Amino acid sequence: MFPGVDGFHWTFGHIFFLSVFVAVALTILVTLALATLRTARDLRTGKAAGICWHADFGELPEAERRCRHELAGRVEHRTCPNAFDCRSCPDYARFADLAPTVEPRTYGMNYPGDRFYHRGHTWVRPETDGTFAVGLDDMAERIVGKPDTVELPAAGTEIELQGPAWKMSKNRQTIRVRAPLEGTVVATGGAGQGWYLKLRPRGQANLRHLLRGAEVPGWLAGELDRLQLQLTQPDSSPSLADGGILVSGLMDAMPKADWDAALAATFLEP
Amino acid sequence: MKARYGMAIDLDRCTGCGACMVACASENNVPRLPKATERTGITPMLVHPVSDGKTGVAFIPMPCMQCEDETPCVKVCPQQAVELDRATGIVMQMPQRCLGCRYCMTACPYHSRYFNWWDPAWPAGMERTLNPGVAVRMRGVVEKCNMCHARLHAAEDKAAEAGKRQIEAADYVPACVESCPTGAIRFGDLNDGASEVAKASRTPEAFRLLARLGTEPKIYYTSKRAWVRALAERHPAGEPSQPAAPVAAGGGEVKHG
Amino acid sequence: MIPTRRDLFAWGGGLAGGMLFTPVPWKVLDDVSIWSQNWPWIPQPARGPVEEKLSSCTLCPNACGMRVRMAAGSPVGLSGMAGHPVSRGALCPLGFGAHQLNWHPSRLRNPLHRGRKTSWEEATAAFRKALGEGPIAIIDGRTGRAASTVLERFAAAHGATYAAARTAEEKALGPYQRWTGVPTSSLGYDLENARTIVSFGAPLLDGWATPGRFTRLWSERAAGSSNPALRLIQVEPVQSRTAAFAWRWVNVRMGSESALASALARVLMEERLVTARGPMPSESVNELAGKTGLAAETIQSLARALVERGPVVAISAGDNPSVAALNVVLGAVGARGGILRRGGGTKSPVPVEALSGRMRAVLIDSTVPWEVRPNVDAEVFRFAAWHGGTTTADWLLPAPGFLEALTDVPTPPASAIETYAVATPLMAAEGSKDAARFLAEIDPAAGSLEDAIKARCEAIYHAGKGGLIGPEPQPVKGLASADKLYEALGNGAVWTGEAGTPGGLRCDLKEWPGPSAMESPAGWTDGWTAPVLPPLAAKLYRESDLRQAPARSDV
Amino acid sequence: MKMPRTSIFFGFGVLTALAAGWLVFPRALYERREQPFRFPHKTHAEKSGTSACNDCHTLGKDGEFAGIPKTKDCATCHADRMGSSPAEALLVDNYVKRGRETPWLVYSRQPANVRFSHAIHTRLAGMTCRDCHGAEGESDAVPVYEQNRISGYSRDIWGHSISRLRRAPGDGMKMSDCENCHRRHGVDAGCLGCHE
Amino acid sequence: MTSAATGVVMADRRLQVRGEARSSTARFALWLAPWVLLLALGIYAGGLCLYYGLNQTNMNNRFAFGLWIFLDLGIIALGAGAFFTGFLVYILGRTELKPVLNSAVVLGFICYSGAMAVLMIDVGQPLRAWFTFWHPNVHSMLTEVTFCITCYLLVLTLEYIPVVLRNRQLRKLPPFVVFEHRMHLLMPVLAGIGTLLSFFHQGSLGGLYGVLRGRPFAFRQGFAIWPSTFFLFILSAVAVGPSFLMLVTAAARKLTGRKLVPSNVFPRLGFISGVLLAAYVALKAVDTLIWLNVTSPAVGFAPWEYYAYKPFGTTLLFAEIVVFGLLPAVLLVQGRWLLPGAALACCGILLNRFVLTVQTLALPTLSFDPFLSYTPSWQEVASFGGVVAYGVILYSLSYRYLPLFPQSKEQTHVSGR
Repeated sequence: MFPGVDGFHWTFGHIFFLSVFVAVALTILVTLALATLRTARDLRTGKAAGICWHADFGELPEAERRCRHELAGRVEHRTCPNAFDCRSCPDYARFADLAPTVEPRTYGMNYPGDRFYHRGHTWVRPETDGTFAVGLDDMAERIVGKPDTVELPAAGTEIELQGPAWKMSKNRQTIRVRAPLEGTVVATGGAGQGWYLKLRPRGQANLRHLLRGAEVPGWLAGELDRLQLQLTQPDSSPSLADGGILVSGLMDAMPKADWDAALAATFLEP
Repeated sequence: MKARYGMAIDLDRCTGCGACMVACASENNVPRLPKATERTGITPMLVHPVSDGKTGVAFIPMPCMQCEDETPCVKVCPQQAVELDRATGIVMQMPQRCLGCRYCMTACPYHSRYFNWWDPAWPAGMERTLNPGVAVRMRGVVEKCNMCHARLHAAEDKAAEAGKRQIEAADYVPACVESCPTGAIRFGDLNDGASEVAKASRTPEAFRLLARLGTEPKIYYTSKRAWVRALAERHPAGEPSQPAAPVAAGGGEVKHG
Repeated sequence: MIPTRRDLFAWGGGLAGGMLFTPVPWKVLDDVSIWSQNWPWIPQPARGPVEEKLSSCTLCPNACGMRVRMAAGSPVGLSGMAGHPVSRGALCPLGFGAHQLNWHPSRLRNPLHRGRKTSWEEATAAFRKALGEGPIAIIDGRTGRAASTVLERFAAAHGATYAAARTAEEKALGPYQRWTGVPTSSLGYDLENARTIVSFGAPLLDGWATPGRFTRLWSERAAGSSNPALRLIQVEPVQSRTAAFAWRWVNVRMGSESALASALARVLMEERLVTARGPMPSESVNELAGKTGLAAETIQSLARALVERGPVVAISAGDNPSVAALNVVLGAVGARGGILRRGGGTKSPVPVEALSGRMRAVLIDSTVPWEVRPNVDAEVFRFAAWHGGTTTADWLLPAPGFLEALTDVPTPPASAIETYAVATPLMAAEGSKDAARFLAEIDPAAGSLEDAIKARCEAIYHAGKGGLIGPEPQPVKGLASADKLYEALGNGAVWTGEAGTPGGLRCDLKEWPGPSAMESPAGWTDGWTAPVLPPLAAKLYRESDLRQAPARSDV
Repeated sequence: MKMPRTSIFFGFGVLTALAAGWLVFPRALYERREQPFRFPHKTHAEKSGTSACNDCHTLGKDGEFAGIPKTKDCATCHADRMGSSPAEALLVDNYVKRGRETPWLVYSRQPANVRFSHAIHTRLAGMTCRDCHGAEGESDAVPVYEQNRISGYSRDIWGHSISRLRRAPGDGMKMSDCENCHRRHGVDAGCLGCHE
Repeated sequence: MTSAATGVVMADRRLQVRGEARSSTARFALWLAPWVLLLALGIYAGGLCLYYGLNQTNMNNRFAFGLWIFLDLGIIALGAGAFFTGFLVYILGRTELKPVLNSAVVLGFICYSGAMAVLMIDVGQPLRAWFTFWHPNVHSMLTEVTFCITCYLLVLTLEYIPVVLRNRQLRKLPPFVVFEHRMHLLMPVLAGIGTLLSFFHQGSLGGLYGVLRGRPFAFRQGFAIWPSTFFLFILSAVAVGPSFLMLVTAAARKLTGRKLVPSNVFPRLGFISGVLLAAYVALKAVDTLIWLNVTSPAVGFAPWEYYAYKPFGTTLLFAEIVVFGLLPAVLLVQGRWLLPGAALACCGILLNRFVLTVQTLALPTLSFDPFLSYTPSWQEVASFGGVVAYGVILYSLSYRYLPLFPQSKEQTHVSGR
């Protein structure tokens, strides 16, 4: 087949055939090589977490992609076009000035106003030393209760927004917590301390993408709603009455429930 | 000097004794396959009995037709295991390169190609009778008549020893030709106008099978009987509505087309 | 430094990448492809020098001249010997594959006693015992050989009956022997000079007598012609191969060949188409025609066709006195193109059919066809190279196979010319012994094969007639000694005597013979019987429908 | 600049591959098989006073090449020991006296489907033995036979150089070698010319 | 329940697409069990053929191709949905078909890899199959088929890999997600290449028989270097690919009881399929007429004789063109009876491939040839069944563990509310 091998001689058929074949083979190889190289580059430049998040975001049902301004009742209906990263949202300013229409309420849970909330059920609290403390929010704590194990990143680890922050396990169920912002881990806490990580942000800290104020009740309402739906067996009566207060240690209380799906939907897993 | 080897088979002389088939199988190390049937055996030379449906009987020895033009098997082989030799006009099959796809067999209108459905095997000790000039084919490849070209090689060697480039015609005779007790199969160079085959091929009694397909087979048949000549085509030109009467007497089944 | 998993991956990546720049993948690919092309486990032909030897085929009595291609000391191909006076360069389909016969699965490898393995010693002891108790018979399949001399001599010395099985061709000549006293082995058909041949069921184109002899003649003088130089008229109830290609095929009722022969003779004499006078068939033409299923007119026109172009000869498939009588009427006995007396031949021994009753033992030579079973109640010592299927033999004794032993080949049956050849062993015969050697070991006075062949050579040499064909053709008179003749024959030469001449045979009918039980060989191999089919011929049977020849009778 | 750890391991992998592929592999691939005994072509040429190969490696009348002489040819001189070499002793005792053929391993043996005509190449094309077989005729001992463990071929078919680069004349007898020579000389044999 | 069984159930759950209801492990195992048995039997039969040689089949010198070649041609035609959907989505920008794209890719991969596996059993010397790449005869249609199918199987694998990487467990590893993302961005290139390759090999599969001068039943005169069957095969494969996709999706919908794709997808697929099928039927009719009246008589074969042997009568021709051609085309275009129409179209393509393979070989060529019949051996049928089982199993696994219908989650949610 190749010139110089076993009495090869050129004919029109060979030229045509070989050029087509070589072109096809090259294109396939180049495509594969490009994808591999770009993957390597993305991994090296830390774009991986973002890409993963975008992939995950793309698979969210539309109901889960509601804009924070809808949660706060500033607009009737809006789906987030920006993968929940309001820092780069061109329309953020347009809606931010509108007045929220949602009553502030926390459904009996503890959501202090000094913090910023991530849809992965973490909070972020600016510390005086310029770092940010990160912890699980009350709903997550009520669901998980006391985790069996906690696996925290070492100090100095770079973590990415929406990337994995730390891992916990409860009742043989692994829970991976998404990072609410990017930065370097400077200290690690734990369930006892009330916070899990202290991060030094990369560059100028910008928390615009995190929920706060009137957005929180709207978001919590949806989360509770969904949790109820998910934990309700199709053939059983509702076990979590509307308006009730989420019990603490729900995972222990309802060991038979589909926690795999519930936790994933509750965003605790990247 | 290019040769174009061909045969002229006189169907009026062939009595269907089968000597050509045995001689061919012996010459070409065709294995005896205990489980082979008439449709899975290897018969590079095969004699077909035919009848005109009345008392007329003929036997048609069919080796590979060595098609000269648009050679169906050569065109379709995906990996050049079949070649039309330019110096001799012999269509040769190279079993060692064949992958056994059998596309050439479907392409051949003469069914002159045979697949090795079984491993070649001989009763213990009988390998000693294998002809040293011909390599045994393995299972899973296609083979066919190649005009005993091991004999051509021997003739070339002999000529070369004498310092000649041209072989003596008498030194190269395929096994079937040599074995025919009635001399029905004649062999020679069709390019040599004086050769017996070339002369026979030009007679009005000469015909080739399925010549209208345009494959230019180099095996000519001759017969003085019109019904035998009509076997050449399924439908002789000019009488398209009349099916050729001859039918095969295959396996006792008689079918009228 | 402990390598991490990541390090191992990096190392593996480097290894894989680096391998591409070494010969490993490419050379291994090349070698594996060579391996896959050669399939090292398939049988390989032996390598070695190729040489060609001349010999004679000993499968059947027809003694076709044969070229044997030998490689690495084994025969690897057979072909006809061009210029052979009788077989004329042809071999039958079985002959082309005969060199494989010795490895046939049913080859006899050691003596068997009623199916149980035994030894030559036991067989010899048993035969000695039987010989002592008597009476015994020794049956030969091909008379006139050196081995026959040994068998006959042994029989004579020990009071045994020496009997012989005859081929269909010899049986067909039986009536002439009875009428003229000339043994069948001295009679032959002068086919080469006949211009009309009427065959009563003889499979002329199917290997009758010597396969190449008639087929060559037919293809040269008759094939494809509507007015052939040689007219072949085939009388047969089915359309055999011969009937299909005959000039005329006379489709008679089964078993009515004698009637047709008689009717033809009657027409010939009544219409004075022949000069012969003598006894006539008692029945009228019409009565006879009724038996054959043919119209009387057909028979009359056939009779005219017979004498239209002479010489004419009638050939029967077996012992058919009516056909022989027709030959007498046609004047074909002792005439050119008819039945001739030639040189050579031996006195016909007792035919095997004549044996009957109770005997102590029967020894059967390996040349006797399997289906010949003497009608005697005796302990049977059967020599054979191959199992012939079921057998009633008590002792099966392995004889040398094809081309494994020294043997001579006398004139084939029905030949018009006398020939003599010798087949020397081209292969080793392990553990086998032919009947002549077996008997010679019991009684050395019976003599050896070599001596008998040499004696025959001596006789030919002293007669000084004929000549040798083969590697170096020359007349017998040109040879220096009888030993030279022996040597030349051993190298594959064939001695050819003089052809029979007209006039040496005279036959007058006393009365018209009655109808005979026709012994008609109908098949390809029935003239003689192959012990087993050569593997390639067996393959042919299975893989082509050739042997199921068109057999139709539409007349 | 500090080399990244991964690159060091990668490079080490490449080096391992190169070493294994070029140094170990060619030795591992071939099985070395000794010939039955030492045969000095040189001595025979000197003693017999002729260096023509075809005095012993003859070409028959029918153009068939006889190849290696048979024991009976050796026996014309070596019916009994002529000298004191152990090789000759082996020949005489093991082969000549017992009438056996010497099981020589043939360096240039091709598979059964290959046909090579010595007659055409020497008589018509005027090639010399040396063109393909090299200077074997001047050697003092026949070399060790190396057999490919996968294909079963002699090493001489691929050629001694594993890369098939810069080979001596006659080194390598693959189909492409035949074809390249044929192309150089403008001889087209087709497949049929050399196969089966 | 034993702990091992619990482990299996847990592993099964963990691999499943999250947030979508899947049947229980036991039910799924029950569904797979017969197919696994069939696959095992198929592998055993294929192994017999590889070990003992093709004497295990009932093919013979006169019927050198058998059931398997029909299978190859059939499933490759049905698998055309993969390249054609990719072409429609990526090249023509018909994004409304995106919901079935993953499913189409998996189907294509199944069909092509299945065909390849059977081809490897079907050839006598599978170890030598790659020689085609080293010594290609560029005039042979089979060379083109070999090259294109190999390349296209590679392309399909590259298209399938991203779908596999979206498995829940695999996507936990960021490199896989990133690679999938990068491949996804390059997918139009692969779709383009796939289209080119498919075009050529669907065509060359048609040409495979069309060039057989010695088989006047299949022989067609060429357009440029290709016989007309080259183009008819492309057109028919393209026409029936969407139909098969629709059928399989409908079957999955029926079996899972879930609405997998938006409701506008089927009518769209049906319409495309129908229009192309109509065009194919028209061209096929023209081609048949030309062949009957010109091509075939020119080489000495009268048209009537092809249909003189039962069961290959003219009814077969009628069925191929009208019952399985025109009728489904009408059904698909007008939009009702979509599934029966699609089923008829698929049967039509299978019938066409059957006619071109089996009938072509069965018909005599020489004047003294008998008509031949052939019954596949159990080994052939079992291998055939093995390929079908392989397809069902791979599709089931893909459905269970991979997001074949990415939109289906949304469908569930919408319907759940």
